[in-house]
Amino acid sequence: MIEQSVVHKYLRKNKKFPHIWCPGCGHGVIMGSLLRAIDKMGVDRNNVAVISGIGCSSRTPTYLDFNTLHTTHGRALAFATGVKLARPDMLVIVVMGDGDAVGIGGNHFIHAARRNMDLKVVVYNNNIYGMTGGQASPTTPSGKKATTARYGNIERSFDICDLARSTGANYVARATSYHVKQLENYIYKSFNKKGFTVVEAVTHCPTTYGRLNSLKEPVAGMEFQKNNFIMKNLWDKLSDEEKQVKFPMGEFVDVDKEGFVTKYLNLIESVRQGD
Amino acid sequence: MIEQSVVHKYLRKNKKFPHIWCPGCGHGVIMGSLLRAIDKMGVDRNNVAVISGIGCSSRTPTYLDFNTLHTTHGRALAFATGVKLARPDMLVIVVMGDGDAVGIGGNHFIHAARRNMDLKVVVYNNNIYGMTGGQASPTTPSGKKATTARYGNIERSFDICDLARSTGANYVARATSYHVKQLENYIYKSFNKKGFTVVEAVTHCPTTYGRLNSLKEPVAGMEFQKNNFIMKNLWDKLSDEEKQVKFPMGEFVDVDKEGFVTKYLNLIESVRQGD
Amino acid sequence: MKKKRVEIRLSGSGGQGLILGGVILAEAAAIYDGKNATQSQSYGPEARGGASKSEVIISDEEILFPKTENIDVLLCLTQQSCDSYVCGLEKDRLLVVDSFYVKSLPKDYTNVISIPFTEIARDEFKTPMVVNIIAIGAISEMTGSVSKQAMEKAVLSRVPKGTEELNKKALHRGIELAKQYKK
Amino acid sequence: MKKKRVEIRLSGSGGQGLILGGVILAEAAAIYDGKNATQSQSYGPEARGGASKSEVIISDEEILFPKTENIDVLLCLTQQSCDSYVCGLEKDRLLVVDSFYVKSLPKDYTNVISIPFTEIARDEFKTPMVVNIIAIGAISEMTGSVSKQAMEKAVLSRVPKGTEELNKKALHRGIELAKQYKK
Amino acid sequence: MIKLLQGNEACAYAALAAGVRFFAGYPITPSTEIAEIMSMELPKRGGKFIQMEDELASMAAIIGGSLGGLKSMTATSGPGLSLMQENIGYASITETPTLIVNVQRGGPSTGLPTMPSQSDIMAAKWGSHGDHPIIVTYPHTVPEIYNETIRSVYLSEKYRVPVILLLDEVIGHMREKIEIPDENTIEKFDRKVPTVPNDWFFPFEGNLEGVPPFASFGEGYRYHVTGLVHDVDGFPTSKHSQIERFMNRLIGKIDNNVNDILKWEEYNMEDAEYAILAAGCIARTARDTIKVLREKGIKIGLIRPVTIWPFMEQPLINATKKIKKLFVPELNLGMLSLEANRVLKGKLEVCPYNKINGEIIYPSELEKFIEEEI
Amino acid sequence: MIKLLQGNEACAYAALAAGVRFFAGYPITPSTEIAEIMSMELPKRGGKFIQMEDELASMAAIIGGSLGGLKSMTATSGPGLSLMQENIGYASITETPTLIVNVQRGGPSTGLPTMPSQSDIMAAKWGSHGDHPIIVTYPHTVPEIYNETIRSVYLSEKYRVPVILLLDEVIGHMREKIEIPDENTIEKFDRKVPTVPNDWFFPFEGNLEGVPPFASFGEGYRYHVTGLVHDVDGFPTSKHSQIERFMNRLIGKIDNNVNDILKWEEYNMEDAEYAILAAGCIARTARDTIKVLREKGIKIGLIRPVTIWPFMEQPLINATKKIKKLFVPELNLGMLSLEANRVLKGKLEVCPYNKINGEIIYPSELEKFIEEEI
Amino acid sequence: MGKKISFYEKWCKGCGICAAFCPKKCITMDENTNKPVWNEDECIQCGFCELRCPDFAIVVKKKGEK
Amino acid sequence: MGKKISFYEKWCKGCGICAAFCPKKCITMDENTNKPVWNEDECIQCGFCELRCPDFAIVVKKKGEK
Ligand SMILES: Cc1ncc(C[n+]2csc(CCOP(=O)(O)OP(=O)(O)O)c2C)c(N)n1
Ligand SMILES: Cc1ncc(C[n+]2csc(CCOP(=O)(O)OP(=O)(O)O)c2C)c(N)n1
Ligand code: SF4
Ligand code: SF4
Ligand code: SF4
Ligand code: SF4
Repeated sequence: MIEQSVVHKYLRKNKKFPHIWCPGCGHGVIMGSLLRAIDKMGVDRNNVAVISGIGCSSRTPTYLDFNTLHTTHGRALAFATGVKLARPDMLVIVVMGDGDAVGIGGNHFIHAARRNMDLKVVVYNNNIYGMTGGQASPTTPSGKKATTARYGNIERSFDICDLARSTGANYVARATSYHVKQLENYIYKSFNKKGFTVVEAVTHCPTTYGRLNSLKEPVAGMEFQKNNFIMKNLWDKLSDEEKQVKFPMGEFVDVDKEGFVTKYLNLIESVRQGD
Repeated sequence: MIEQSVVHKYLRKNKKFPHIWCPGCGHGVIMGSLLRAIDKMGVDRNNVAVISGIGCSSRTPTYLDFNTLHTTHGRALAFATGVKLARPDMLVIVVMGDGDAVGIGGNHFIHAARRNMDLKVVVYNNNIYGMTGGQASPTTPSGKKATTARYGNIERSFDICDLARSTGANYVARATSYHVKQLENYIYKSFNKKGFTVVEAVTHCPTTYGRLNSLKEPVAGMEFQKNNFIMKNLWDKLSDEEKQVKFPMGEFVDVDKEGFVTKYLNLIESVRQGD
Repeated sequence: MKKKRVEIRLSGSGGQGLILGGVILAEAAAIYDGKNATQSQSYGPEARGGASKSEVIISDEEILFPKTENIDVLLCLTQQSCDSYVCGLEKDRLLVVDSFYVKSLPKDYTNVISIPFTEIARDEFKTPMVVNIIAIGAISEMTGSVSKQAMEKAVLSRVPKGTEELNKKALHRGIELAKQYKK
Repeated sequence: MKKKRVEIRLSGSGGQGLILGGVILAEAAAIYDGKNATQSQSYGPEARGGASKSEVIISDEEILFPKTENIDVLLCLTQQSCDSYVCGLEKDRLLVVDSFYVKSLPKDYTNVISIPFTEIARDEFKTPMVVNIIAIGAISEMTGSVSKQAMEKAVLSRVPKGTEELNKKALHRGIELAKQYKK
Repeated sequence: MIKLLQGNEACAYAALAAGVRFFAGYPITPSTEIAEIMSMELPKRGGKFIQMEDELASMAAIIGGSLGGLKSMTATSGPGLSLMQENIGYASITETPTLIVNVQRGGPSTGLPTMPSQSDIMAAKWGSHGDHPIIVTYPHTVPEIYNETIRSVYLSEKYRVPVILLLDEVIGHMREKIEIPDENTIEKFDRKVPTVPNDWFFPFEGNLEGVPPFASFGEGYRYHVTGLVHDVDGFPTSKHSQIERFMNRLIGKIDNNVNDILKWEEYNMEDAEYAILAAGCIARTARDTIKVLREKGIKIGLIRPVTIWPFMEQPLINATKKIKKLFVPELNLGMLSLEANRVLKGKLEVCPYNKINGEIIYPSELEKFIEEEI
Repeated sequence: MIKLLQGNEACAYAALAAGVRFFAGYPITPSTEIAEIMSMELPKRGGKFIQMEDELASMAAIIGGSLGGLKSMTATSGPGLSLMQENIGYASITETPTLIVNVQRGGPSTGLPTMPSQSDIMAAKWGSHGDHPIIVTYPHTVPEIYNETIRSVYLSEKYRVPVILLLDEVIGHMREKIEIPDENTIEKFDRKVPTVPNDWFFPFEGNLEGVPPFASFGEGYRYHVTGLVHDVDGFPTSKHSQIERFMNRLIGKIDNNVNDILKWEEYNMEDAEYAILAAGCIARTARDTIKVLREKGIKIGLIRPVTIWPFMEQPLINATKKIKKLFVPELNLGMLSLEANRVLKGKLEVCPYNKINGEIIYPSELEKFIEEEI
Repeated sequence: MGKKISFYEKWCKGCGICAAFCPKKCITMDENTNKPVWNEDECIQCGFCELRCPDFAIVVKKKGEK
Repeated sequence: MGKKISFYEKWCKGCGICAAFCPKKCITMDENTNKPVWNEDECIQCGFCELRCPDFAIVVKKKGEK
């Protein structure tokens, strides 16, 4: 008999597989980590919503047997804000690509963080616009190629974790599709917190970013992660030159400021008591 | 004979005065500082553009005898990006209200900073939406009142300078309409730099923020600034409680990373040389 | 002055409470006198700090066209508002001005009454806050479009707690003034 | 096969170079043979990694309707593409498949040619890269819609520098195959 | 209870009475009062208010709120409406009930923020890209704003469609007498919910009226919602037959139920030889004008759409059967008049009267225009 | 030079040939190739390309670039068009020449991103709130895309108006034979610049055609540009007479110059008894259909708008004088057919044929439809 | 106005800022007109009233200027 | 499949990630099918191939499970 993993429990298996992602695309790996983290939560799946924008990564909800919402490009957090306010008890997970989250969706990102809105964000960061075929995203590293940056990207890139931190998230962490156990662990930890949380899941897009930047083989993308992402405490000790070529991962923020939803529910209480 | 100040030189005096701002509104004070800084630059006024979004503060360009552009709410930086790329030699100044800059316009703000786009930003921060009559803005302090936050604002507020710093501006400073000489000085310094620069000009809106928060008299708003804004180095030494009620001002960032315009002009050079 | 539709324009500067004044007039007519009434006001940045206006239409019939078309009475509490808003008034209609603030009267108007609202508020009531109530008291009486009882109820339901007596007095002082200055 | 309008569909998997193949066919006809030609391809996420197609219309006249309506030849280099795209082909039209990848042939097709493109590329040319060129060589010959000279020019103008000879050979090998397998 | 309320106030209180429990918005003149009232009143009723970072987010948030089970609305004006268009289309294709109040001001762009205009009529219908279903209502008095707000919420929930309630600046900002009904007398209506278990549930399969029952998130129906064209199961499709079935139902929902959705009023049309077609504040001008013209012996009446989209095609044809000329006064360059021309197919002459100077049309000028044209 | 180019490629190269030197955009299927080419080619010509953070910013940036003196464009598709609407209105009211290429895909919302559709025709005209002038062009072959791109840039500069170039996914993504003219043979056109000194200059005072001369920023004319309704001096006004004068000129610019702006083609109309009205890729279907029908002895022709807004009112009336029936096949639920009905006022029957399943209309089905209807 | 101060009365909106923050307290607001009045003898021409006037209604002559 | 590994062949897209990062190098890609093949004897059931497979095509039995 063929075995099932915990992941398979949550897949809309009969309808939607194999999924549309390219061979070796890291998005599937992240989705797996996400599902294992949800499973660990032991919540009723009717009480889980998975919400996304538009992009390859944003196809995630399609495959999952929860309340799923595939919105418009960049706006997932705004939709999710409505869902969460209507259903304060629901675990509202928002998955977005890097372009979706901090490109077109950047304003919703910083405002959701500022409000400390109780949403659990997982950003699938492949440093490029995958779905549309490889244009530069706000996380494409300087100098790297994209179909709209054939001469090498002259823009600087956002550090998604730093943006989340500086605008007020309660929990911020980064892992990669290679570091799959850490990834699952961070996602799980974020689900256990209130307020706005962000896990940046670094991934690889062999088809666009890879093709343009000599990482065409799926394995090469994961090799890169394996060799260049190191834990924050170790990274901090690197020389400045080394810091240019290596990337830190780990947990960057872990605080417990009161989130918008809690504050609003308190407001209702106090208004209704007439004070 | 009635004397003229340097400021009067740049005003569209015959057409547009007195301006529409309320009695005692701090926006006029900031506009004065801005004009003195421009005057000090000694540039040809044909080579200066002043661009704004929508709001009371964004009426500034109307009054000034430069190339002036009053755009749509929140989008001033995007328009200015186009102007600057078309006219790389022009001094392109962008004035915005707090709502305009980091409310609806937040995404353009962080992306212009990320690109280090060569724009000189002055944010008139009155902690409220003045033009529409006093709704909460992303800089309205927690607990303060606004017409959409009658029970006290439950959201946290952005620190505009910190947002500019963390997203990559070359120069970031803050002063108030009371500290008018510092303000002029910071604006002037920002004009002398390349890349993205932000001066946050803290100001007061007696009509809306003031009316709702016991600072109805224009003088009261300026008194507040006088008593509560202190230089960064002194503020740093305060106790944590004191830091809650006092605000730092001064220069927060002063670096010289290469801006987008310089990089693009270099790109043109190198492409044309065929390498 | 007994007409089916009466149009009143109250004008002054931003802080003088004329919007509330208009609302009270309209509520008196609509809620307490059982007539129809509308109230509207000037909006927008241009109004900021400068002249402001509040318009009331009172009618026994349904009010359809929602703007003033033939103003019956114009009240001006400041010179600036008088200069800005007099243009809407036919030369033979009633113009009521504050004698303290409006010094230069518009030309050719044949039916002008100048009343020291501001001074009365200051001298008799010791507060400029009641100038709007005095003024609408006078206007209500002059137009005869709202009953005294209705005005009283409307004022009391709208003014801040603790100021009821003061405002009631101010209302009656206004009504009195109207009689006194009536031509 | 001599028709005014010839419609060719090339199908396979994403990496097999069939879009370029279609472009070369169309350019040969349009630029070097002075005919009219269009080329289009499947787009979109559904195509990702899976079956992909490239369509070429060649005609002596102006090509108006821009899509294929009556496909004359279908090339399938993979089983998946064969399963997906055969539906557009009438039963009596020409179906050309790769004998290595396409094992289960669709039913009722009367005009099927199975050619070992992949194996030839691998064995004779030592690279799977030329499979598309071999294939279009064969197709061009089978349809007779493009001249050999035009095909050669088109191939040479499109393939990467340094691979000209290799690809020219592959083209000719394809043309030869067509003759060999012609029914 | 008799009150004197602004149109904007009436709209907010009516929404609360209709059961709206979620408001997300961004301030803009001349609609802001609606948000301000909702921010005060919603928490008292356990509802939620949030001021979003912009109008795109506001529209997105109310779709989320609605999917979460709350009757949801936003309020804006021209520039905000333009910004909401993408997500209005999303509400259309995902069939998420939402109410968008648009208090019109002068356009284009920032235009004339404090002046009346009726120039968003076309944008309300056609603004979002692609064919999409939408209902637009347009009341003309403060009491009618109250009723139409309730009806708009109702239509939106019944047909699972975004409804745009168009208001005029003039009426939004005018205080007028209104008798507010007891909240208990207001008809309660709730979403039709599925009656089958999760496994049998096809979330986008229409009922007889073409409308699928609505399962809110969190109620045990774990289905998929997407802005891609989808099949009855909610999943994206690229099959032509499924696309066609879906689009036909989506649009058919409105087209096949026009009789239920349409609302209009006729005044003095019984014996009329001439007619005016007018909506919103201009219908008020028209009625005053008609009074005067009738006194002069001119037999003229008014046809006033209350549901403005879908357009009252058949009712207009019927009402104008004996009419010689149709006058269409509007605060725009001709929008209703385009529709009238299209629908009436030359059967009678359509005379537009367009005013775009920031002022409403006076009865006297309309009277003069009509007299000259007759 | 003869080439085989995709429609999107032809558009990009034509824009470069027309002198476009600034492109700001945001990727979206099926328009992205245009941005990709511009990012490669502009720096070679000293021009500037920037990928903005979204479509709102893209539209804003090209307005800025245009005011700065560069011919400027963007390219997008449905969802992006919706997001651009606010700033398209801004370009209209500030009279800033800009070219917006919209490669249509299936809507509403995310819809059918890779399938053809013609459902943005109405959104292109009415999408932005408020009355606003706009020109929309709609080519149907790759060579025509080349020419119409150049003409669109020209119209936009001449009339100081945003021009939307509508493309069909099918043609945007199809390679077709095109003879590219030598860049030197392409007519050069430059903005009309003011000829008076700064002090005398009224930046928004129209010339004979109603169009003001255009001073780019930095050329010594320090004037004010605003999205508020403004007077000839560029400053906001709330005077009704000034508002009216401004709006009339703004719209009149287009209305009074339709003859110059309109472009359409007639095929086989000389002896036609029946006609097809079709645009873009469907005009190609129609021509193939006409061939077949004519062979069968049916006298039928085609009327094809190239300028689609303003609509070809008079030309359509003229062309259909002897026509018995007008067939209007479209990849939407009826947009051109609404216009035809409005314009023709019942003078002849308009038969729409609408297809919305993500496929283009085949000649065979159109043939069948027409034969049944005749 | 006097030797030290030029005052554009028409532009002044009477906010009182000039008076409140004059380091020498030499400006008073006229009760009736609600406009500032200078005691020029006390004025040290520091310029702050000019810099802080939101309505550009004040010009302070530079010291030494006539 | 064998005792330790369940493999959903239809879902596998042949990316090779499982093979590349197996700590025991006990997975090889079949040249013809481009699908992984396990040397189950070497497999220590660490589960990484399951965790990293982007297509959910692998289930590694827990140690001790049968
Ligand atoms: C308003 C709008 N603009 C543009 C697009 C086109 N678009 C679809 S996905 C995408 C980018 C996806 O990139 P990212 O979010 O990084 O996700 P990935 O595909 O890389 O996983 C874009 C630009 C769109 N759908 N809507
Ligand atoms: C798209 C859009 N949304 C809303 C508005 C309405 N609006 C005009 S100004 C403004 C806020 C102004 O606040 P701020 O930017 O802080 O400037 P201030 O008026 O306080 O100087 C708003 C919401 C608008 N003009 N356009
Ligand atoms: S294009 Fe890139 S991100 Fe998208 S599915 Fe393929 S590999 Fe993944
Ligand atoms: S409302 Fe506030 S910000 Fe606006 S002009 Fe008045 S005081 Fe200044
Ligand atoms: S600061 Fe300026 S506006 Fe204010 S009172 Fe003084 S002079 Fe007048
Ligand atoms: S210049 Fe200085 S001292 Fe003189 S009045 Fe002004 S603030 Fe006072």
